[in-house]
Amino acid sequence: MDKTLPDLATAVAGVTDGMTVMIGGFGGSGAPIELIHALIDRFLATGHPRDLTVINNNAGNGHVGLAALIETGMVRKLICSFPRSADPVVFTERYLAGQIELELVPQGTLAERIRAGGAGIPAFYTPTGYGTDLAHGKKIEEFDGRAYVQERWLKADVALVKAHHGDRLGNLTYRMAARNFNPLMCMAASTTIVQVSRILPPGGIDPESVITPGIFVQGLVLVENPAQEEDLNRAGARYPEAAL
Amino acid sequence: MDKTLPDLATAVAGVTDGMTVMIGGFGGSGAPIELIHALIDRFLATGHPRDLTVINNNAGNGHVGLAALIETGMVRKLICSFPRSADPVVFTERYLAGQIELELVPQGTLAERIRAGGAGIPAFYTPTGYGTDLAHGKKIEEFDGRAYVQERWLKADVALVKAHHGDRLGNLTYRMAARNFNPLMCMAASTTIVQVSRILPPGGIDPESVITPGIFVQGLVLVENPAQEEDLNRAGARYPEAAL
Amino acid sequence: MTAKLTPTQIAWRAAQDIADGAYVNLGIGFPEMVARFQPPGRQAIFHTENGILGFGEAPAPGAEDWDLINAGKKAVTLKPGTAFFHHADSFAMVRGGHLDVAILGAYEVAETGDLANWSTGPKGVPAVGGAMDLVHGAKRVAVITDHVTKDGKPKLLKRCTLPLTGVACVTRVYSSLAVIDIEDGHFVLREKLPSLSLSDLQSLTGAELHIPAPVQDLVTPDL
Amino acid sequence: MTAKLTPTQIAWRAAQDIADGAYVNLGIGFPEMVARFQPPGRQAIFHTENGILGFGEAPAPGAEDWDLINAGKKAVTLKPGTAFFHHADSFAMVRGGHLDVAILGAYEVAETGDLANWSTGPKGVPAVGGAMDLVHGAKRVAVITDHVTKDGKPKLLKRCTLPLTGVACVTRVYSSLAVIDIEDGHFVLREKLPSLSLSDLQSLTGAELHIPAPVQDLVTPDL
Repeated sequence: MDKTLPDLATAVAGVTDGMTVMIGGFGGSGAPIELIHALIDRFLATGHPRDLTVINNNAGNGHVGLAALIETGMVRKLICSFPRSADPVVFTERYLAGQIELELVPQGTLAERIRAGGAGIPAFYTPTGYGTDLAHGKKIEEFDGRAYVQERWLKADVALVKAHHGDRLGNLTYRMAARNFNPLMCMAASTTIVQVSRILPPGGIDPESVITPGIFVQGLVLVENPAQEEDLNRAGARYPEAAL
Repeated sequence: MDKTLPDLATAVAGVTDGMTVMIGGFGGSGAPIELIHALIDRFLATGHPRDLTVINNNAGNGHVGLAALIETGMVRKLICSFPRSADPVVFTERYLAGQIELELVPQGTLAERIRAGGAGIPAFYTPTGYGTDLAHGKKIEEFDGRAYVQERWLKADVALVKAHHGDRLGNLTYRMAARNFNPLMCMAASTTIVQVSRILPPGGIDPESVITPGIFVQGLVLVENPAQEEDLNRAGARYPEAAL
Repeated sequence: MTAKLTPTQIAWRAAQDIADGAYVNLGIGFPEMVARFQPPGRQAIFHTENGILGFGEAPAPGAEDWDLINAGKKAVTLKPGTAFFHHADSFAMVRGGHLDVAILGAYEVAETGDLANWSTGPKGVPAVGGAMDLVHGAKRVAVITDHVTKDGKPKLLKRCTLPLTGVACVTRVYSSLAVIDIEDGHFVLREKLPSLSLSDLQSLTGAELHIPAPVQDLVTPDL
Repeated sequence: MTAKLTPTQIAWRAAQDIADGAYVNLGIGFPEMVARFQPPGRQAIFHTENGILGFGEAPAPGAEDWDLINAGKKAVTLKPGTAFFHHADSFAMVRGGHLDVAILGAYEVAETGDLANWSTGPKGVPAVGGAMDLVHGAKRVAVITDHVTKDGKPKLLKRCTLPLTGVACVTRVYSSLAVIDIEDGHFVLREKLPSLSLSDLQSLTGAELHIPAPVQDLVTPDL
């Protein structure tokens, strides 16, 4: 078995109109910039995929990565916890103009809903959000005298994930806090596509150090020197560059 | 900060009558034999703790470890998924004589209930057990046309855990499949006591390789060459030896 | 007495349906035998509830490491690409639908797909393990079993009489006499031993066998 | 204009109540400053929602690693004993009651312990982050805040007027004028600036201050 894919274009070829796409990362750390840009390339060449629902903690920063994906108009709805950043102008303008839908979810609830999707737990109860606007319309149940909010799982058609090393069976490691939502999203999508900076033979990762076991991964693509969103934004980058 | 405890007797000193105690391990792998035996020593010397509710996947094997704990009569109730083993005579006799209570829980539900206890999730829904005797009396709810069983979190007063290496802040690694329930139980107990075969200074464990972060651990005790239940049972061991 | 497949032959037959690269959980005991018969050129990846993916065969006697065991508490070995994880992650794999197939033993299977394989009734000590999770998690749940009980009574029934493991979960039965799919609440016969007549097979089966297509011969090596 | 503590001085005061070995989450922005003022001999362990426990101070400019950031997306550093984990484990620490204290900013705090700190109303883009989880998870939830708004209006109220972050969750407020506990639905004054009269403090506070014990002087270094 070898889950390696030949290139980024192949890696994102399965994303089609109307899909729900989880995109890993917390701000720029762990964001699969190259996979996102490959998706933009396809849209610019073919007009697809569009009408995407994107799940990410944030709403992008500057004009690269997730912000660029939103800027192209490919995203119909965003599910996130914190759509602010140093430079959130792309999302903010579209949101205030009513051009993009937002589902705001507390960060821990977002993480747990994604894990629940991956773990076959259709719903769970959390104290988070009880008595606030974000629990509006949600089922409330009391346990041991305390009120909790019922939350549903989140699943996706595709997850685009950034890991550090991967073996050909799809076992993954991450780099420091770039781990964040990535291992959860691997579990919660029908198809998980991962960019890694190194592809190893099976046995190349210590079995004790595997963070995402290969069962959660469908495809791996090599991006040896991934760009970091913060560096791109500090350099004033835009994607695609032609838009400059 | 240094969470190291001086000896096994000190490590189990906080377990008192009527407590709920999670004990890690799956069969013999990951079972904290020395901590269990220290608890037995205290009971034999003082008559306490007794009336314990023990949570473990199994019900012990032979006459050491969990089986020995049951054999002393310290355990009032067992919550487990699989109270059978090569030599389950200790539990079986007491159970059939009505001397110990059993709550049988499907293994994945047991794991998830413990994780829920650690993660502040008071209840969740699972497809597991729906339509079976083990869902009897439990709340059923339908999501997306499928029926699920509501399950409650499990928490404990104390968790007795076996890890491999620990640093003085309580960060832990495990050894192969001895991981099993141990990291979950660390999360779900008010006080988590861990036996490790090596205690390292902070920084002695790669931050990427920490399986249980120290926040979940209250005390560490060194057991350099831990006994393995299978080896003890093959040798026909009993605890305490005086019972021979 | 009717000719029938040995347990080893049933395991062999079940193994033929496992695709290359499939993620597979084998129930403890008899189903573990399926791992021995992977067809040449195919390699399944085996999952065990206690937190290993991609483990290898049993070690030589005396070479066991009792921290490296399967759900049946038998020693296994490492293979390149093995991964360890805790029990909640392990059952996320199970419950979350990530396993391609689970192959389990059975006391009884109903034409509804209901399975009874954990309790023979109120006497004795009940034990369930991971079976109830597996039957609602894996994409495909198959059973391997003798076609009848030791007393010669059918194990394939209209409705189970023993406590259920799961409702409407089994999709294929590999028995000592036949391969039978469960579709829309019916047993659908796919293969039978060539020496066995349809009416004899029906008489050993506790619910109607549907035969919408030609029945193939169930042929296995001598094992 | 009334004398008041600077934000740095408020952060210093809040830091004095953090025990040695405490697990602490500091809200993004102003609360992050609390980490600078750990009393000598005490060492707290800081948690950040994005999956780090036990991180160190900010790196020198130019030495940032953007995979090693805190919840405010500012670069941090490793310390001996740091651990990484994913977001679900991170919020298990939060929601599961494993943090000793969370120190957050506030738009408004009510005498009921209700907190509003995520939304100033329907205009603009709403953003919540981890605040709603933190207020229901940490064993102790404290707020650091100016005592009044920029317009001089009380931020400590009978009831919050802005969208809530959490209900009955705050137990102590470190303000620019006072240290106030929330007990049984009341503001209980513990410390105030020595230069400030009780009646002046009450006039700047939107709900009654209870004073069951001697009020200590709120004294900080010049920071």
